[in-house]
Amino acid sequence: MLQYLIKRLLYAVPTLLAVLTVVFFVARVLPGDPAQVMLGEQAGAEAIQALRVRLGLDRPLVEQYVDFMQGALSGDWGTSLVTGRSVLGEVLNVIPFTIELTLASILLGALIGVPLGAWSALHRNSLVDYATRIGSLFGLSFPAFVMAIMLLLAFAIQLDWFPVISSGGGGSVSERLLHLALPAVNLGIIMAAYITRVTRSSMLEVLGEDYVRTARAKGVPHRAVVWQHCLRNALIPVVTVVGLYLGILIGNSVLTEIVFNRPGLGKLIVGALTQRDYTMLQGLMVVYTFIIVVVNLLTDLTYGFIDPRVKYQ
Amino acid sequence: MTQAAPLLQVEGLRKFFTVKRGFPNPRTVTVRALDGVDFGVREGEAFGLVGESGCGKSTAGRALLRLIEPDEGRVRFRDTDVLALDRQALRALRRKIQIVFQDPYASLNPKRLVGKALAEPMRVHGLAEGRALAERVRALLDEVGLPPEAAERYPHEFSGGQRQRIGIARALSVEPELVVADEPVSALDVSIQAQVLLLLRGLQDKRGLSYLFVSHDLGVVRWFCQGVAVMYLGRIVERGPLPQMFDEPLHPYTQTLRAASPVPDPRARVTMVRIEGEVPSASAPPPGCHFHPRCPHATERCRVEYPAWKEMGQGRGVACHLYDR
Amino acid sequence: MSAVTGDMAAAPPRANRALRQLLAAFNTNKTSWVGLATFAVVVAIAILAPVLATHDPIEQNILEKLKGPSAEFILGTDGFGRDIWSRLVYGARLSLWIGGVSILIAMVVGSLIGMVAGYFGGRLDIAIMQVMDVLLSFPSLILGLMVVAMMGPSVGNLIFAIALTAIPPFARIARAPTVSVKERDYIEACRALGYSHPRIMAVHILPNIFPEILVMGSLWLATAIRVEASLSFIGLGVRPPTPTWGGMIREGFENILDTWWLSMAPSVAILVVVFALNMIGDGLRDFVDPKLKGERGG
Amino acid sequence: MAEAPALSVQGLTTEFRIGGQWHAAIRGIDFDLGKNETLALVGESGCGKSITALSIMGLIPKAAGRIAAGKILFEGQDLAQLDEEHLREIRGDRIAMIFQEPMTSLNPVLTIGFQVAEALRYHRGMSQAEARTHALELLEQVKIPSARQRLDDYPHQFSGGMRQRVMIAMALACKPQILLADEPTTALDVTIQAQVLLLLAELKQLYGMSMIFISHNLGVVATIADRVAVMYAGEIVETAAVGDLFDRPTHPYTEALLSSIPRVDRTSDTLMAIPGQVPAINRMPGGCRYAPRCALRQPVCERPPALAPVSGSAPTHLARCWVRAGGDR
Repeated sequence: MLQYLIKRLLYAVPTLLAVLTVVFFVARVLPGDPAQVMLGEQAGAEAIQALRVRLGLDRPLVEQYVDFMQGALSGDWGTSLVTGRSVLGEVLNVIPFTIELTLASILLGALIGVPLGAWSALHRNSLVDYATRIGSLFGLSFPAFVMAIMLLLAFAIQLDWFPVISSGGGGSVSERLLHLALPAVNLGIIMAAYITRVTRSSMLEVLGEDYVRTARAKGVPHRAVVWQHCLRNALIPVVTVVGLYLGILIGNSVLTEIVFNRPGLGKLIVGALTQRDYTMLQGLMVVYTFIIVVVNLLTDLTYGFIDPRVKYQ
Repeated sequence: MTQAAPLLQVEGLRKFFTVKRGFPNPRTVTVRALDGVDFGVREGEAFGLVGESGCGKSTAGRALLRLIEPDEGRVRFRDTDVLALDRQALRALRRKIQIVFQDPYASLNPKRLVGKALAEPMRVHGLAEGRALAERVRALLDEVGLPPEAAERYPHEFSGGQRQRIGIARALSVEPELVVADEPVSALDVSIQAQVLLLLRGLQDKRGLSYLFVSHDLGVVRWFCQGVAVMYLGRIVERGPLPQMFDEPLHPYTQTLRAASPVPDPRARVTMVRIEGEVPSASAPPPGCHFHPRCPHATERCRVEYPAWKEMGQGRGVACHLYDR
Repeated sequence: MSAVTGDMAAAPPRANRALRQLLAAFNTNKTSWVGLATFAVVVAIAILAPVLATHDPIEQNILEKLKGPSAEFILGTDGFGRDIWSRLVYGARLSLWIGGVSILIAMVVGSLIGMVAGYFGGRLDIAIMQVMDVLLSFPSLILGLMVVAMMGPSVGNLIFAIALTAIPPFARIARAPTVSVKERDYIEACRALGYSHPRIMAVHILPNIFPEILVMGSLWLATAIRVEASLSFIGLGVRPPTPTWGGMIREGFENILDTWWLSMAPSVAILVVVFALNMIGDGLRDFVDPKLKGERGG
Repeated sequence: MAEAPALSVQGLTTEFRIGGQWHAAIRGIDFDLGKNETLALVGESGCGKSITALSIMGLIPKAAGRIAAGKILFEGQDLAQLDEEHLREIRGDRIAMIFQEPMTSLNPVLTIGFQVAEALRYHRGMSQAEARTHALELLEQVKIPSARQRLDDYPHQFSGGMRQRVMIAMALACKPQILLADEPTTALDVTIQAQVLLLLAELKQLYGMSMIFISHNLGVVATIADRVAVMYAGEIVETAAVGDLFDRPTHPYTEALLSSIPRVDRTSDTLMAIPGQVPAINRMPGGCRYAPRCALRQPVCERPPALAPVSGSAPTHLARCWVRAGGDR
């Protein structure tokens, strides 16, 4: 297991470099001039040129690339064009909120989705199965901000159970949880919808496998067949899907943070976009890159934990 | 021997597959699928290639068609050096050598009407057009024992045996001289297997076809083929005419295969033999003679030295130290 | 249970052509009919927007602002006195146009990339799929945000951004079956019969992987519409005053304590369209995915 | 038979639902399995041999299939009438089964040791440690090399032949009276097949089990069976002691089957093919099911024949044929 862990860690390095490279090139090679976009259409040529120099956009591409990679990897992401504060500092300020939100929603999604999906598969074609399938399909049809607005209207504004502006909460744990609740439920429901569907279909597939028949032929009780023989196998594709949907989750967390006015990377990025804070944007891209690499690493490690075949490849 | 020059002559055919495994320190694993294989198919002959899974017999069939590019060796088809052909010439050659596959469910495009699947090769090679083409499709179907309506149906509407007939018809559409038959009856039930074997035998007589017949079933090979080579871990260990080779096998591996092949006769069960070990991986064949760990006659020499090929007369040959003079 | 299917496989149905197969696909899952019907209505509304709209969707009329539903304003008016119903139907046009075009581009480009990578394999395959995986792991909304931020918000740029985020999944979905179809004997038979690579890909591989691509298309069209709405909601979509569903929701949300109901009509609209597309895709997927076949017997 | 049979199947009919209608996959299956006897069920794919075994085990998928008639008598109980809980207590304890595909029949995420020990824990109430010790003995008994080290390995680390040995160890864990072996060697190479057949024969002797051996391969059947039942289109068409059956195949199907096998031990120019194919489950002929493919077909074959004694052979030799065995009730 340790060897596998080290192997995966080493494997993450080239991935990180690759993603950073893609980020850089998407940012620089795309048609359109960031300086132009930042200053707006009426800006004069001199002003644009000045900004280009300030951002280093006038230098050769290779030089910019080397600079970008060095900065990205050393944590020197420059200072915000708007606030003048260090980008890294700003990021570190809000990142706990984003991590807290993401983890809470994955947890919620898994806690609802896995049992519901498995149960639905075991009672295939029953009324409940049908309801679960339609319900989960409906759940994942929600754009995150639409559901967020509805939750906000219902539970914060009408019923007044939760704060309308979830600043993230103060010191106490209960306060923090109160602020976390609605945003986490919002993302958790969507996550649960995805997980329910994958769990259901992979469970159905597993239930038809030869080894399940073997287990029954051995006289293993139904409950043990489901829990020991099926669920672990069924979770393998679930991990893949959770890994893939983390991308969607991260996107959705941006929308959620906006609607609930909650501090986090999403609010930071939208702020940077509206104020055209170029260095902040670039720093945030690097942050997202790191997050993605870490998430992929965690997904791989989870595989190693669930599926014995992975370690030996 | 003073018989006609072989239709197909294969010499020293070699194909190693390399696979890289492991991340920080990738190991290169070399699978020796074909490790210097020699055999020939005479005009009008059915030549068998037998062995257990992973012995390289299917790779051999594909390598001589260059569906898999071999690393080394020579393949002569009549006067053509197959491995030296350029793309264009290879396309022309593939009209002469065709292949029939094992799995009748995987060998036909599920989205293509049978008639279209049969017409396509003739159209691509410019053999027929329009009405003549339709007529030839009909004739092909008839030749393999299917009604003309079959052309208007999809593969999934046919049983395994019928699909195998369609696969044979497709191979015949370009009028080949040699057909590589890769386990053509292994996936079929016995009664259907006999139907297809009889069809292939009939085509051999009628069209003067030659076959390279790849199979794991010694009984089928004995019935269908006139000559056979036995493969073990990428090499031929024994070669000769049938039925002599199965009646008096020389190589201990051929003897083992022969003894392990079940015979539908309860009186034969006394020969239920004890066979040592499993087939080793082709990526790490044992040193010396590959068969020595399972061989009842293995000596010290077998453990270090791969036995040279020895001609034993009457067209037979074997690679085994037991027959050193 | 292989023994069972072996017994049943013996009954061959009569010949069925592509249309019949598609009908059969819809019939295996009744919800896909509901989805298809709903989506058709939305498309019709979008096409007929100039006829259905009762007012100019852009012209402001402060005197009539924030009116409730009435005979004149079916869904009421917004903060600038514009008719919500008219803005909604024109918004449908934009949503479907941006989503449809971008997914069409992604479908063609992505499938081509995936098919070529899968068919030829080797280093080319590894290189292409590495790039696709990197793009795929990047959150599509963030990627979209970034592209639009760099290039500026316009219909063309939005289409480009959304297509870019959708290419990797199509490449992936096209590659996987290509690789497995390629291994099948009939492709080897094609090579043995001397067919050219483009012919094999176009005639023998594409028809076999197309259903999966089509299913993916319907699901990703749903995603594209959602992403477009999200970008508009954030303020990076097509600039106001052009009506977009995301933008309309934003207008309601900005004054959520007073005019929250402005968000409702466009929210429901998005939900209906996305849900309908997901229903179509879901039903078709069950049909296409052979692993789940037979699941709905009787 | 003087001694009571280990298992008695009487009139077993199992149906499957196709397009909303129930069709019999096997119909009126009758046989007794003697103590220490190996009975081979042989036939081509779709003849119902596996369905018969799954019916005995109570493993017919409930959504699509059901036992419609007949009795499966075992130790004075009718297995066809037992509920799932009681069946479960018998399965893997007194009746065990091994399957065709060793590659897919073992759970990939559980260790070999766990899977072999499992039956012991549920049926014998052994602790983890006890069951593990027993599992080790079992693995040694099926001759898995260095079994102790391999106890914690996963199925993918074993070859096909070794996995089938593991399957056998699992099935034998509780010393069952009856072993159902469904094509246990079909997926294996011939040399490995010979090893597994030998192992099964030895273990059967050692444990004093009865065995139902399902195969399509008459060569394998000749090697291992004491008695043979030939199945065609869901029915037993001929049954006899192994010697009688191969000496004097009576049903035209058995006869044709035997002469359609190319033999490795002798040269014969004739190879007989059976024309046509097995009828689909929902299009069975009303009379003799083999009649449409049969060279000896007579008008009487329009009516269904019964299993009847073959004159001039042992009294246990029965065939379902109007022409060859009278076939009247």
